[in-house]
This record gives sequence, C-alpha cells and structure tokens, in this order.
Amino acid sequence: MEHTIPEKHYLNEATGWKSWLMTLDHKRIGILYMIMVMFSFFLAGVFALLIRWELLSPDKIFMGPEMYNQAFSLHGIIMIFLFIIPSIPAILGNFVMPLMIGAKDVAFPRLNLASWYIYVIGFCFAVYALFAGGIDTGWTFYTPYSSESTTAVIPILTAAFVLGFSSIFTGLNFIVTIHRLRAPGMTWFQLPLFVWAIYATALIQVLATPVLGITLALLMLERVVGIGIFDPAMGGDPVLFQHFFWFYSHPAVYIMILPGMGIISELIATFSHRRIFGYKFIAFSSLGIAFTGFLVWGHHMFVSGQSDLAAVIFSFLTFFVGIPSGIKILNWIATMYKGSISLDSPMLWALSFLILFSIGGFTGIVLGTLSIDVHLHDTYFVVSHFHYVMVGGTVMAIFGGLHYWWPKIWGRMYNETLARIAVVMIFVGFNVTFFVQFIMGTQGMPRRYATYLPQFQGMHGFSSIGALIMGVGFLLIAIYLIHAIFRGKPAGPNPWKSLTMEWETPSPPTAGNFEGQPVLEHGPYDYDKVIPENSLKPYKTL
Amino acid sequence: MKDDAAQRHILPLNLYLAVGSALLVLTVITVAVAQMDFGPMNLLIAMGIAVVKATLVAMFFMHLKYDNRIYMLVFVGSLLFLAVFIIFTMFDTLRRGDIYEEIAEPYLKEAVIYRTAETTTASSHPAADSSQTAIKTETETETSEQ
Amino acid sequence: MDTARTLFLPPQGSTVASDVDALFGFIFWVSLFFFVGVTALTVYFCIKYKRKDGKAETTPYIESMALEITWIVIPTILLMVIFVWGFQDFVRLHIVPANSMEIKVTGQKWFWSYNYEEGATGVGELVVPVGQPVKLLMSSKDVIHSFFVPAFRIKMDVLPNRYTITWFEATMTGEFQIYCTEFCGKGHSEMWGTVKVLPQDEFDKWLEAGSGPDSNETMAEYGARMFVKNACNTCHSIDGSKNVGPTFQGLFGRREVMSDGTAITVDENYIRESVLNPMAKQVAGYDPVMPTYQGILKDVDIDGLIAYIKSLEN
Amino acid sequence: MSQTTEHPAHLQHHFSDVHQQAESAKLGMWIFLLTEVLLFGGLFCFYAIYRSWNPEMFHNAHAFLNVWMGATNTVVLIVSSLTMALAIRSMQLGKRKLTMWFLAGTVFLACVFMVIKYFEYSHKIHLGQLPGKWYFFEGIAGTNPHIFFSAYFLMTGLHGFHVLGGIAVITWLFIKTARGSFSPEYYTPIEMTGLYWHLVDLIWIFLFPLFYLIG
Repeated sequence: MEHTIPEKHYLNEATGWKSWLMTLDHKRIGILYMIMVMFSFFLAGVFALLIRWELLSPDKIFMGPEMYNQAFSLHGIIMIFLFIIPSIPAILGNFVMPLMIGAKDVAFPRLNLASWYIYVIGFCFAVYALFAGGIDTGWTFYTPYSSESTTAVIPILTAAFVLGFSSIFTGLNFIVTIHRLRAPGMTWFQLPLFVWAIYATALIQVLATPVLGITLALLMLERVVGIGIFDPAMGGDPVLFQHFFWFYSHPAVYIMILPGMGIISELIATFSHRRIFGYKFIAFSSLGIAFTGFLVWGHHMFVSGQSDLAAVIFSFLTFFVGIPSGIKILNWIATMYKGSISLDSPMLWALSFLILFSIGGFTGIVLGTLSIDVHLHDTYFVVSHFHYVMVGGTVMAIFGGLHYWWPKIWGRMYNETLARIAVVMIFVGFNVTFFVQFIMGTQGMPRRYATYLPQFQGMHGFSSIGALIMGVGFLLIAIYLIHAIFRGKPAGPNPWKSLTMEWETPSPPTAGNFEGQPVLEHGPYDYDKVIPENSLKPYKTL
Repeated sequence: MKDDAAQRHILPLNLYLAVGSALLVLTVITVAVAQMDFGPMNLLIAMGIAVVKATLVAMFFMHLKYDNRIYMLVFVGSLLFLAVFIIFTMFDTLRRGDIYEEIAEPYLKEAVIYRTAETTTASSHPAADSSQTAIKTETETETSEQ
Repeated sequence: MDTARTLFLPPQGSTVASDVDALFGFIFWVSLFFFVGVTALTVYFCIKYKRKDGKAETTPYIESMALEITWIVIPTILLMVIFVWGFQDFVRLHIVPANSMEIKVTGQKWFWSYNYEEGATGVGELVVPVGQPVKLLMSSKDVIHSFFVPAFRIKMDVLPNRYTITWFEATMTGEFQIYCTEFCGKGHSEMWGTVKVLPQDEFDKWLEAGSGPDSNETMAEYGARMFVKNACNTCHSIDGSKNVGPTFQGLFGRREVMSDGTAITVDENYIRESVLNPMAKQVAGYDPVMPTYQGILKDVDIDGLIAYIKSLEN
Repeated sequence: MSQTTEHPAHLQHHFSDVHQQAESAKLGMWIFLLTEVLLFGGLFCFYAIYRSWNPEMFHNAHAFLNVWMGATNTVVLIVSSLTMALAIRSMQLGKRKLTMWFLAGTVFLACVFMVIKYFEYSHKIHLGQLPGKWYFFEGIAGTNPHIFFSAYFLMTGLHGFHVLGGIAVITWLFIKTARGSFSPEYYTPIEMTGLYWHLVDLIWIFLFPLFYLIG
C-alpha cells in the first residue's frame, strides 16, 4: 500500500524561522531540542575520539596531559549535562508523550519553550567555557581541585547550573501533564510504559536537580568569594562536597537510564506484537528505581574517607537498585515468549540494549560490593561499567526510539538496510571499545590517565579501533536519517502496527495532535484484542 | 470533578485570624523559652514549635487541609527526601574515624596540614568531637579476635 | 574459578587479595551464568517466534505471579549473599592489625613520600618487609589523591584535611605498582610509585643504611638516581623539552628570567634554594607548583642532584 | 493562545475546562515549591553538619545575632502571610478593592522585613562578622566561626532574594488586580503567588530558631 504525506501537518502548518523559535507546539520544541542535543552528542563524540586517539600510545601523540585532561572533562560534561540528561525526555518525551496520552500539548507550553531557551543559554556558557580556557576538573568538579584549577570553572559551573533549571522545568511540566492531561479513559494502568518511565524520570528531575543547583552555587561562591565550606584550609570539608554532588548525580544516572528503559518496553511490545508481560511490575519498578536511586549515592565514595557505617548502608541499599532493573529485563524477555517477533532495526537496537545493559548491570553488582570496589574504584572497570549502562543502555535506547518514531516525526521512512548495518556496527564497535576496558580496569589501569604503563598499550589500541568503528557507525546513522527526512518513502500513520495512541494520528501529526478530545478505546498493549493496521482510523472523541 | 465550589473553598475570616494569632503567640513562646536552658532539649523544643507553626501555615494558609491530597503528598514528599539527604549525609559526617579514631589521635593536634590559613584560627579535626559509637565496639571486638 | 582471576586480576601480593578475588570469582561466574541464560533465551525467542510472511499472529496473554516472585526472590537472596560477603572482607580491609608497623604517607602534586617511625624517609619507592602488616597513615598537602596498589587490592583516598588509613601485609617479595587514582591535575597520570617488598633482614639493612652514594658511584650517578627516586623526572625533562618545570638539560650556568622580571644565572646556590624553597625565585612562564623538599632531601642528596644537573650539558 | 467564543478568555486551548487548567497550575506550583524546599535543603544540610561538628562555636556565634530584630522580622512575615491569605479570600468573594489593600499590605510588610535585614546585615559587615575569608571579627570562641556566618549569610541571603522576588510578583499582582484582570472565577496567579509567599514564610519560621535561638 502506498502512503502519502498529509497536506497539513505540524511541520508545514506555519513557516519561517520565527514560527519555530516562538513555537509552543510540543512537537516542534522536541525537534528544537533534537537539533541542539544531537549537536552536543556530536561534539562530545569528537572529544571521545580525540581521547581514544591520544591513548593509542603511552607517549604523547598530539595532546599533552593538560590538553588530555581538558578533553576527558569536556567529553564527560557535554555528554552528561548537554546530551544524555536532556536526550530522551526532552526530545522523545516532548514529542511523543503528549501524543501517547491523548493530550493536545504539555500542561505549560510556554514553560516548555522556556526550558529550551534555558538549555540554549546553558549550551552557550559551555561553548564559551570551551574557548575561555576549557575545563580540567572532570565532570565531577571535586574540591579542592576545582576551587584551585586555573581553567574556566565558573563558566562551566554556570552552564551546568542553568541546564539544571531547564531539566527541572521539563520534569515539572511532564509530571503535571501526565497527572492532568490524560485522555478520558486513560487510567494510570492504561498508560504506555514509556510514559511511566518519563514520569519516574521527571520525579527525579524535580527532586534531585535543585540540590545540584545549590551545590554548584556553593562551589561558585567558594571560588569567587571564598566562603570556605568545602575548603580544607578554612575548616571546610571536601568530602561533604562529594555528598552534595552525588546526591544529585547518582539519581541523575536514573534520569539517564529510566526513559531508555521506557523506550525498550515500547519496542519489545510492538515488535513482539504481544501484550507486555508483567505490566505493573515494569511500571512500579520504574518508580522503585527512582526512589531507591536516592538512597545509594555513597557507593561512589567507598574509598573517599566517608565513615564505614555510611559505606555499609550505601552498599546494602545499592543491591536493591539492581533488583528492579533485573525485573524489567526478565519481563521483557518473557514478553517475547510466544510473540510474533519482527527484527526491524528498532528491535535490533532493543536487543542490543538487552545484552549490553545486562553486562552493565552485572558489573554494577561487582562495583556495589564493598571489598571489590576498593580495588576497582576509579579504574577503567568503572569507566567500562558506566559506558555499558549509558551507551549500551541509554544510547541504544535513544537510537532505538529515534528509529521507531522517525516515521512518526517526519512522516517518512529511512533505509532499513543501512539501518541494520549501522546497528551491527555500533554493537560490534561498542564491545570492541569497552570490553577490554573491564580487563584493563581489573588489572589496575586507573581512569583519567593521559599516559599509562606500556603493558596496557595493546588493550588501549584495541579499544581505540572500536571507537573508530562506532564513530563511523554514528556518521552513517546521521546520513541516512537526515536523508530520510527529505527523500524517504512516506511511512503511513502506523508503519510498525503498534497500539499506542500516537500511531492513531497521521504521520507527521497535525498541529493540534487530535481532532477534538480523543477517548481511549483500547489499552496500549491489547494485541490479543485489536489488530492494528497502517492506516488512519477515526477514533472516538468526547 | 467539576465542582467549582470545592476548588474555591472559602474559609471563614475568623479562622484566618485565629491561625494568625496562634502563630504570633507561638513566636512569643519560642523566644521566651529560648531564654531558659533545658540542655539538649533546647533544640528539640525550638524545632518542635517551628514544626507546629509550619504545620499551621501549610494546613490553613496553604489550604492543604482542604485541598486534594496529592498536594499534601508533594509537600510531604519534598520533606521526606530532604530528610534522606540530611540523615544519610550524617551517617558519614558523624561517624568518621569510627574504626581508627584512637590510632590517629596523636596526629589530630596538627590536623591542619593543608596550606596554613592566615585569617582563621586553627581548626580541629572535623570528626574529633564524634562520640564513641556502637560500630566501634563491634569492630574492636573483631580486632581483638585477630 | 582461576580462569577469571588470571584473565582479569593482577597477582595476589597481599593477605587480603585472595579473599577479594574469591568474591570476584563468585560474582563473575554467577553473572556469567545468568548472562548466558538471558542472551540464549533472547536469541532463541528471536529465532523461534520470528514473524513469518509479515503476518503478526497474536496469542492469548499469559500472566504468572509465581514467575515474577521467583525472579524477584532468587536474585535478592544472591545479592544479599554477595553483600554480606563483601561487607566482611571490607571490615577486614579496614581494621588494622595491632602489630602493624606504621608508615606516614604524604601525597602531593605529583609524588608520594614516606616517613618511617625509625626516621627514614623515601619518595616514590615504598620499601616494606614481607610478611609484616604495614599501616599507612596518609594525608595530602594539596588536593585529594588516592593511594592504589592493585596487587594488594587496596585503595584509599588521601585527603588534605585529615588522615586516612589503609593497611596491607605483603605475601611475596618484589616490586608492585602504586597509582594515584583520584584526579589531581596535570601530573596525575604519572603520580606513580612502587612498593618494594624485601625480606625482613634486607629491609632492616635498608632501614639502617644512611643515604649517600654507594662506594662505586660518582656524585653525578648518585644524583641521577635521586632524580628518578624523588620523582623530579615527573616535571623536569633532561632532553630539552618543556614540561611542568624547566628542563635540566644545559640548566647549569644558563641565564633564566624570573617571574618578577629579574634575570639570574643558575648556580649551586640557586638550585639548592629552588629545592628547599621553590617559591622564592621562579623561572618565568611556569606555574608555581613545585613542592618543597625541605625535610625530604638531605644535603648529600642535593649535592648529588647538583652534580647531576652539571653533567647534563646541551 | 487561541480562544474560542464559548471558552473564558483565560482558558488555554489545550485544556478541556477551567477546572483542569486551575488544577494543573496548582500542581505545577506545588512541584515548584518542592524544588524550592530541596534548594534550601542543601543549605539546611550544610548547616546541620557544621553545627553537629562545632556545636559550641555555633552557640557562641549566635549570641552576636540580634534576637529582637529576628523576632520582629518573624512577626512581620507572619502578618504578611496572613494578609496574603486574606487577599486571596477577598478575591474569592469578589472584593477587588479589599484585595488590593491586602496585597499592598503584604508588599509593605515585605519591605519592612528587608529594611530590618538591611540594618542587621550592615551591622555585621561593619563588625567583620562575614562569611569565609572575609571574616575578621575577633571575640567568638570556637573553631572556624566564619562558617557560622557563611551559613547565616547564605541562608538568610537566599531567603532574602526570595522575599525580593515575592515583592516584585505581588506588586505585579497589585497592578493586574487594579486593572481588573482577576475575578472570583479566575484568580489563579494570586493563589499561586500566595503559595509561594507562604513557603517563604515557612522557611523563615525555621531559619529564625536555627540562627537566633540556639539554646
């Protein structure tokens, strides 16, 4: 069946740059975010490749230690604050979530646009810092090093501070939207699991981010006026800074991974064509992770000199974060059982997620164990672990989500063959890059090293080759996805034959999302009751 | 759900005035009590009165008593997470050096080993005041076993 | 169990190492078991239930509370076992045996120095006897560092405002790598050292021996040894390249412009002053980061260094 | 914002009715207050930890704060909270003039609060009871008394900024009320500002005993 692009949709409804920069449409704001966030991803990716290039040899190739320290700090800061935290909520959450719950927009459209502008301001500060001396503290800003560093610490702290507000406002907006703007009939347990995940994420965003704000503000005051809270010379305590920092930054890890898990739930259900197994367990495990995530920050500090009592409590609670993640993985696999599985490219991303995130999870258990963490803390084992979670988890999920919703966002389909090649490249490249880092880490290779002992050169070289494969893979994705926007074949309203509400709108959707107020007619995963087709069907409205 | 009257719950003027007066009286009480010394109870009394005042403001001025329970949940939730933050951090700060405090004792006197500050008086070890604790005795027994 | 250890972990150089490795091995094999299971099931389902001819077939939905509870309870039990096991080893890692010998460890940008109770000092190379518990009492002079000996499975942050403690008992003689694992700036990745584990009698001899050149050594050769031992090479090159500090090649007799604009000729007194009071006169264009070696280097060491620098002509 | 004829002017197009819009605003406001609580929370945590480390220094240093000024400010803020609540009530009853009086009263009391704060601050700056490295006062026994003043200036300072913000917003409300933008059907902005203002009061209720009344 040939599909056509509808005549009027949100992309051409109004034209001109002003219609974009002043838009209040959540879909357009999602796209504005996509441009900025993906550019940040590219920028941080370049730093990653520079790092891997320099590490081909223990001797200096082109970066001395000072430049290297800047490269890894900028890689971390840009990846975390500018890419991975806003990525899924701000791009896909913005675009898809209101459609999924049958809403015309988010609760506060102006605040939504303001969040984007705040993000842009933060981005500008970060870019300014890049040219005003860079930053060499690592993304963790540990005192007293960060209060002494001669690099552009203040601009980068301002950037992170400002970006925090963007994150808070997005989270606030989503919570209210999910509470107040659900379509009639959409009870909490009829919500798609992606919405549950976005909800849990938003809770963390509003609860944890203010503490980051005050922490960074204190650090700035420490540098500018010398209030001495974290300064050992004035009776301050640097370990206290670590508590303040990780109270935000550990839950932030779940800001990064939870929405990814939400996407995977959608992908597994759609491409297995099957009702999701253990819906409530998956939904509540998201909330469980969000809550427990607040109680475990001290596991970043087992060797920091915190009290042994604290270390023991934090380690004990850490193991309880593992359980909800395990529940999710097993429920996803159970969903595939007796399904009708189609291995389209979004599903391949989801399968990569399952495997890589499992490795990330298992190595997390190793690190949560007190005695072993003493050995592995701040080594490449940690580096590899969180890349398995963040890249193997979140990045796989966001690209799975982009491939899944790309036809909905633009109305056009990308080249499936290239998409499959790309996912295989990323999967292979990723494992080549990071698996050896587990071995290096256990053997004692510390992280953030510009140079290293010759015994590690073989493994570092191997790792760098993998990074190159990944880099080419991401480039390939950029090419065919952008090509699809202009030249792709029209995809039709529901190319994957999914049952969630966003697929009942035309692709691309109209500016107001729905004609009238839609009413929920079937659950998001009722594959045993309803047979979805790739065509527009009139839905019931109020 | 569309019951506008419930949303616009108008409280009687006298209630507002009564709550306001109660807050003022409690302020006077807390200042008066602070002039007396109850030892370690001082902090508890002061905080207890503050909590009562805060509850009055939240319940009546902020209408929590009459509004949808979800707002109460949001507010209490924020306090809960704040409590987690403070208490868990204190698991560290109050219990530092549990295991080896005594061993380090001779060194505490010269604890400012960072660049010496000129403007401030010498600070003591942050954990120097921390009291003997349960875990300490526990670990000591283990030491003696070795 | 041993495959996991030899593939992943460094040699076991201390008494706690085998305990830590045993737990690592346990988690490794349990994880591997579950990981293989998860992957195999995923792949099997993908093949077995692959959609045929593009027709999506639906089957009635199954729900199983029993299954959910099983896969919640079993991992919880396993995780608790791991927690308790790790906790016990952690306590052992943190409680210093009563008969330990104590060494004061100081971390600063970017080297480690050691003070023994007997009065001996050392930089970079930590000399300890085998089979004797050693307690390290550690502090930092500037930012946070972290003392890490992979072969001993110990690591502890070194803080500027208080003492932290770790301990080990070496089980074999040899040299083991020390790393700094808390990011501390430019020289972080070369803030290395070694632990040199000696038999007790050799250690005693080492402790008693004073400093100064060996009988068959010239002063310049001795200085070269001090240059490496005291980690001068972290910041000063001998091949003319610019590092954190000025190169030593051709340094002696060179005219250098100071940061306050004056120029001086490098002579014995300037070198001596720069070692003991580095902030007094600094060469322009370098950050004031050189630490003082007052109390670490003896006169004979400085004499050796001067002789060594003299020998490094262009 | 598109408006259709059967909808009230203040109803935005993506809400189905006024009630949904008002409840959304209120939930949003409460979540904003939650972020405020945690923002201040960082400072409360900082206060709690340093006080637990240096109880005597905190006790000695607090003696240099003026209890009467603090108590006066507490009374001022409580009364302003009351006037704010009454302003909302008046608007619920449709008494526009009375609302304006109460709003004006709230702004006036907030200004009184800031004036008293100004006198307190300038006295401390004069004596050198300042945070961190600026501290030069002598005569407080105990270690690191500057930490107490770091906490004092940070917490009351952040609170003071919130009072200033409140003054600005309430003044804006006053103007809007004067122009007749609000009615018993639509007074959400006054209600939301009221919540904010009560939170500012509520935080002061804790700051006052923690700084001025250390036993």
